[in-house]
Amino acid sequence: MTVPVINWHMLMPELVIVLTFVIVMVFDLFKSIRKSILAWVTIIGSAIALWASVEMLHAGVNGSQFNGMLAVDRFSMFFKIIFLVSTILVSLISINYLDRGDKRQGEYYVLILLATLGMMLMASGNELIVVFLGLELMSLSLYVLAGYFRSVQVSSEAGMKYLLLGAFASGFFLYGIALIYGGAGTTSIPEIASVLEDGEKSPLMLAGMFLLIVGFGFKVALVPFHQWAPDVYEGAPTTIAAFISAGPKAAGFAAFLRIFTSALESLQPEWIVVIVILAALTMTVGNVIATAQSNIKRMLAYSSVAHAGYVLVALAAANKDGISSAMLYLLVYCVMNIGAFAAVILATTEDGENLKISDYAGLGFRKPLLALFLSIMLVSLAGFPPTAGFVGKFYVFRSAVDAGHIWLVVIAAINTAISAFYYLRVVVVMYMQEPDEELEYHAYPGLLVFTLLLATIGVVLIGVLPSYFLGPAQISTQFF
Amino acid sequence: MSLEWYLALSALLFTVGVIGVLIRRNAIIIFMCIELMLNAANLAFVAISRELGDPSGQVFVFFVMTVAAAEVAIGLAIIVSVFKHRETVNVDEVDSLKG
Amino acid sequence: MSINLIVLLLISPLIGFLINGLFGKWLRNAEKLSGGIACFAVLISLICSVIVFTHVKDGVELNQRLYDWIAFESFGFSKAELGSAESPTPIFEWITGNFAFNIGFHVDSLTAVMLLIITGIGFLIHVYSIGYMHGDAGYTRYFAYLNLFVFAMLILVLADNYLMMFVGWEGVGLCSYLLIGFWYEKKSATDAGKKAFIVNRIGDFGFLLGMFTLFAAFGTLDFIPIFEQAEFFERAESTGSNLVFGGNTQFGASTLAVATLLLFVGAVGKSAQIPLYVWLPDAMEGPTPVSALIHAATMVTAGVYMVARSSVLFEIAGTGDVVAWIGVLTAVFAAIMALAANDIKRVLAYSTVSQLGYMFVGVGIGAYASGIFHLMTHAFFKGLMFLTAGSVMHALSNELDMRKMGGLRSKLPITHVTFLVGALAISGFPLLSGFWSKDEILHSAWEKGHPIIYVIGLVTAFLTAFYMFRLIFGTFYGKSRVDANVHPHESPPVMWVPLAILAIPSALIGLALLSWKGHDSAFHHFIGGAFVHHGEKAAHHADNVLLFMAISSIVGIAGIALAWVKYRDWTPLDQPRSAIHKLAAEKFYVDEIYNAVIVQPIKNASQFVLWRGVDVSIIDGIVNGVAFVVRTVGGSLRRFQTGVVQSYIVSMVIGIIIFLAYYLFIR
Amino acid sequence: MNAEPILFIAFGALALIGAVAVIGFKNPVYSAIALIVTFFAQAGLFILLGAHFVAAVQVIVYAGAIMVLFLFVIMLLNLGSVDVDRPKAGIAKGAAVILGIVFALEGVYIAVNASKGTAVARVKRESAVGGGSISAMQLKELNKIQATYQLTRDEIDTEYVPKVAAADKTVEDLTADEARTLIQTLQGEMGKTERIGTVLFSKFLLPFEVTSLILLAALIGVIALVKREEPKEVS
Repeated sequence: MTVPVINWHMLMPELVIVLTFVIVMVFDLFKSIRKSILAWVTIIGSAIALWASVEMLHAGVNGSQFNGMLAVDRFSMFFKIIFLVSTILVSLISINYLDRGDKRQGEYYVLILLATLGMMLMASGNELIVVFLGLELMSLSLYVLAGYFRSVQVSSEAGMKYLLLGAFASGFFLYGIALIYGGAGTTSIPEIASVLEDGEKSPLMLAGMFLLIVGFGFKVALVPFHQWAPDVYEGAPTTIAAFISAGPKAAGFAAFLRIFTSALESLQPEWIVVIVILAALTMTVGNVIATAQSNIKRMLAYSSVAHAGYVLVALAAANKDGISSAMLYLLVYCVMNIGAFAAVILATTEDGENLKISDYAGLGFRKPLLALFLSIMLVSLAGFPPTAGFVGKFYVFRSAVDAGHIWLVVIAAINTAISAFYYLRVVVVMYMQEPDEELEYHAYPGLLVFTLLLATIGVVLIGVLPSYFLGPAQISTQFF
Repeated sequence: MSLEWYLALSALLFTVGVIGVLIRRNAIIIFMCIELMLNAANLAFVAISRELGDPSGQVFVFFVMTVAAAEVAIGLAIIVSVFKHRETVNVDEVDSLKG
Repeated sequence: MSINLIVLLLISPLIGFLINGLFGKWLRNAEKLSGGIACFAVLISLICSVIVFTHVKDGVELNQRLYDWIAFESFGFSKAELGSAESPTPIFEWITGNFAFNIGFHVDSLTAVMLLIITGIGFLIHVYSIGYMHGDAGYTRYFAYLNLFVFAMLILVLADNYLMMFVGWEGVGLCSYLLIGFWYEKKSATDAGKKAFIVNRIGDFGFLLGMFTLFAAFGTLDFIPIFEQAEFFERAESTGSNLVFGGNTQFGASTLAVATLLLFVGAVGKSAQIPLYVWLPDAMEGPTPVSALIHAATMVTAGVYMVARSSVLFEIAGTGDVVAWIGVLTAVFAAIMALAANDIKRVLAYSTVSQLGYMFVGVGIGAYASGIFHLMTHAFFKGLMFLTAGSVMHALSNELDMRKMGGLRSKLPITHVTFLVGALAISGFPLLSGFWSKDEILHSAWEKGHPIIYVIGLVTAFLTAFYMFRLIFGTFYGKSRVDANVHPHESPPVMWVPLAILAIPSALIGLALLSWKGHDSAFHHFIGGAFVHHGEKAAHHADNVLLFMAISSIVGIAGIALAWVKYRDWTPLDQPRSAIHKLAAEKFYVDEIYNAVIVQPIKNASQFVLWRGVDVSIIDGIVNGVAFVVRTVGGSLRRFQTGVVQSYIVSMVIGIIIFLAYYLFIR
Repeated sequence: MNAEPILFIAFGALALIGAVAVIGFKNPVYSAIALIVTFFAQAGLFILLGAHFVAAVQVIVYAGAIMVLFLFVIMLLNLGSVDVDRPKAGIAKGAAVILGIVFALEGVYIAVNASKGTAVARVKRESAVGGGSISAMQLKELNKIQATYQLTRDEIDTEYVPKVAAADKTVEDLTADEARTLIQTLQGEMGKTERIGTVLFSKFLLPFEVTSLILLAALIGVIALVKREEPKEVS
């Protein structure tokens, strides 16, 4: 065991992100530089990292770094693409969302970049402790970002709730790692896999495995570990709510997928039971409570809980098809959910954000473009063709049916029907109801429209050309 | 002393931490209890590490301490900013987000 | 012919739609720009269509899959894994179980003709609209919809499978409703849009069921594999063996009959045939260029196109007769109603329904080339007449009632001449386009052994000439009955130039059908390729050509003459004179009958039986009940979200304890 | 006589008592002090386990830095003097304790079964090999240790082999029993700062770097939360 030889090329995306936040920090020192420049530095840096990830995905990298601590493979590259896309989109919508006079924007963007770096480590981590550290890096940044509007009461509250619950959940996660360490004698994912091949099932191992589910379940908001999500989404700045719902969720699933389908593969009969139960619970509870919401951010929060359930359905399939459809679904979900939140930001008026669903009445005629964007995103979230949401669900359900989880798919289909009810309710309100009071809307901020346009193109493109996106995901699962 | 004893002690310490989180309302004390849980995990790491003759467990403890320190710094800052709004750190009074 | 050409052809109107749809707000101040973009987009498509046409003329066809939308084979399971033990080994190469919903293009001569009609007439109507819609508040919205319509229609005709065709089918329907209800502040417009929507749903449902049947039978929705399998079936039928195709259904002629009839239900809805024609006359609430483009030239002919495209299936199933009979009955029925209508756009609408009936006769009896040719000529002259009607409306401040017109000949000379060309063409005046196409259909009907259809068709032709010239005389001749406040004026060049351009093919395009002594006409020669798989068993009927032509000519001219006698100097009556007239004027009370027979009973039944009995207790209990229960459950589950961190921790801990206990003690 | 059981019970009891005291005291300051006691007791347990470096860090970081921060914030918010934390209602408390007991049972069950089919059990089996000369398994283990701590074979031969056998022997000449003692000796030293340092900067270089980022995130996060200038907010 020598000091590792580092192949810097293979760490390109991470290095670019590190460099970017250093530049942001340096720029932040100069008072003369406009704060929006920081956002653009973030976006450009993330775009370069995205380009590097895409190139590496194309080139088919497959190796590891730091004595096998970091897997540099297609699987991680696909997830890095998801994270970077969400980082770029969130930075874009943040420019208009953050007040021009806000002096703390440097910290805001640095924390977003650090969170992104944490996610990348989670996706690449080939060692439980690296996954844990990546998760903590991501979470710590997000706790602060959730409470970023410190002068707003609910924002601080969201930060505190997220922090207390998150720290509590990481306690369990850490204990789970300890138990697995004891059970397998190692924390390296490939080594665990080989140790487990001939090992009997010890209580230590099973308990450790379940505590990992708890830790990931908290991060991706599975019932019953989901209750932080609605409160945090509602209280946090809307941009951050969008961010939390996209990147970190995908990151949680990235590590979840890698550990459970690779390291704990031989324990599959043990974990699949719990995954199926959690998937059914998560979809149902998320969708049912979402129908009763009147605040659009809360509704999207519960819907995001439900969507985690759909991804879990793919995980329950526990085969390559399942993994690749989960990956595609997360990409789709990231784009459409950030789009939905961006539309919510676009509906801001002089009085602040209008978060009640009833505030959206009549928007179809008053702000047709906004209503159109929001409708596309909601229709995609509900999973109608030819949007991305449909193909995402289609492949997920397909893989679960192939794996024999017919009942789970039936529950998922019923849930999709329930979800259509509350997504379309917003559309109906926008196009078919008269507003109670006239709201003074701002002119459209160009960047928000641009972001929404990007998201719409993404949603339609994936919906129409899914194989271009599913293909890489399928190749990425080859190593499992 | 065999590993079982240490693990049992660690489990008990962890449980005390969980109970503390459940019954105390002062956010700062809840936070201390979470630290207690992390420490219990540390104890398990070191005990297992000795049993396996593998130094990784001890290194993990080092990392966990770093994380704990960072978490405490951020956590206390957030609790202070909540306190500024409400003049309280009682978690059952911080409940405006619900439903 | 490269696929890129097709993609460009297809995508160009979409881009136009996106520009106008997304940036309409900024374009609204630059009206010309918005209209120009839309026209330019269609112009590009038109140029591409012409290139495609020349390629097809040289015998190049294209059937290319652009890409698979949802491909099952890429998903890594094969038929062997899926199929159960008893599923027989498939006999066809197509049927490997690896099917895909794909996006692909099928371009042959039929497609090429449709492309030319859509983009050519579409382009002229776009140009015309610049003048017609000038100053309208929804100017950019209008052009966005129009471009979207062209895009959807192109998808419909370019599709190489039924699913993609259905996408286009629904797309044109959507645009149609949007444009019928374009002036949504007018209640009658939104009502008409709703009516079109509901009636078309019935047809679309049939189409969907037809697709399912085809899929069950053949295991694919792609045209070529389906047609080849069907032909294979036909050849093998004589051996009496039970064939099993990709869809693992025991396949028989009845399956195909059911499938084709269901598809035809879709065509009946879209192409406004009996009994689903009721939406089309009301659809005239939309802007007039829309009526010309969608409700005369293109969309309503989609049903005819679909039947022609599926000709192999209809032939094998032997369901063509149904198509022909529905067509001819619609033709005469609609013509009678056109006799009594006073609203010029309504007359044209009924005339469209009637002419669509002719086309169905053509494709029903197996004279595909004639049917499609009539589709083409009709697109030209009916599009022309709608546009001239728009021009009249434009001149008379949106007056549509011809009882308040008359004597407009001198005020609107260009409009008059172009309208006259169109009317002569549709009336079957010798050597004009309608004469050729209609005569060809009637002649084929006689030749193929449908004398009754021939006679009814002839009667319809007479009626057509009559009501058309009633329209001409009532509008342009006689004394002016125009309101004193209205000062008619000729339309601007941007409107009349397209009219003039359209008038030329309307008059002359029939010559393409000119054939002599057993030689195929140019058109037959060209389009025959599309039906070569099966179909048209050499439709050159050398016998008695001149006799049939003479009969047609006489009938048409007789109709014109009768109109001359009756309406040369027309003084409209307030009340219809005869019972039959009244019946026709009231549209045979079909709307009322539908209302009384279908709508009211359903209403009554729902009121008294369903609502009191079933609805409140059962349907409500299911539909609303489920929604109610879900919301109530959701509402009560919300209570667990107390907002207090510790309650969240409690539920987490309970969850952890239960699952841990499962792992530790139960397993 | 082996002092470990006695010390284990002493430190373990102290840690538990301290932990219970944390949740028992009403005054947050007392709770914090009780937590410090627990941390010290744990440091003692770490020493028992041979983790000297970790024990030192435990005292410095936890008892020193982290707890001071806690106390500082308690003082800052002036929570020490007033009893802001009224006890919860009896039922809630009882339910929490019952949940805790069930959870503790599960935890103890896991601990009791710690050697069932786990890596720990395997290590015990392997080290139980006795008699004969050094086994292949032991050689492999020695090689692994050598690599982990970046020792050379010479260093082992000259420094460690004499401690367990005749001075002129090399690793290959050892008997199985001697080899076992050698391995145990080497493993017993893993808590030394030098050994930990070696592992930290070779095998765990990446996580070590990541901890620096975590601390940076904490630093920036705290700055973002407490920075002076009060900006105008959007919502």
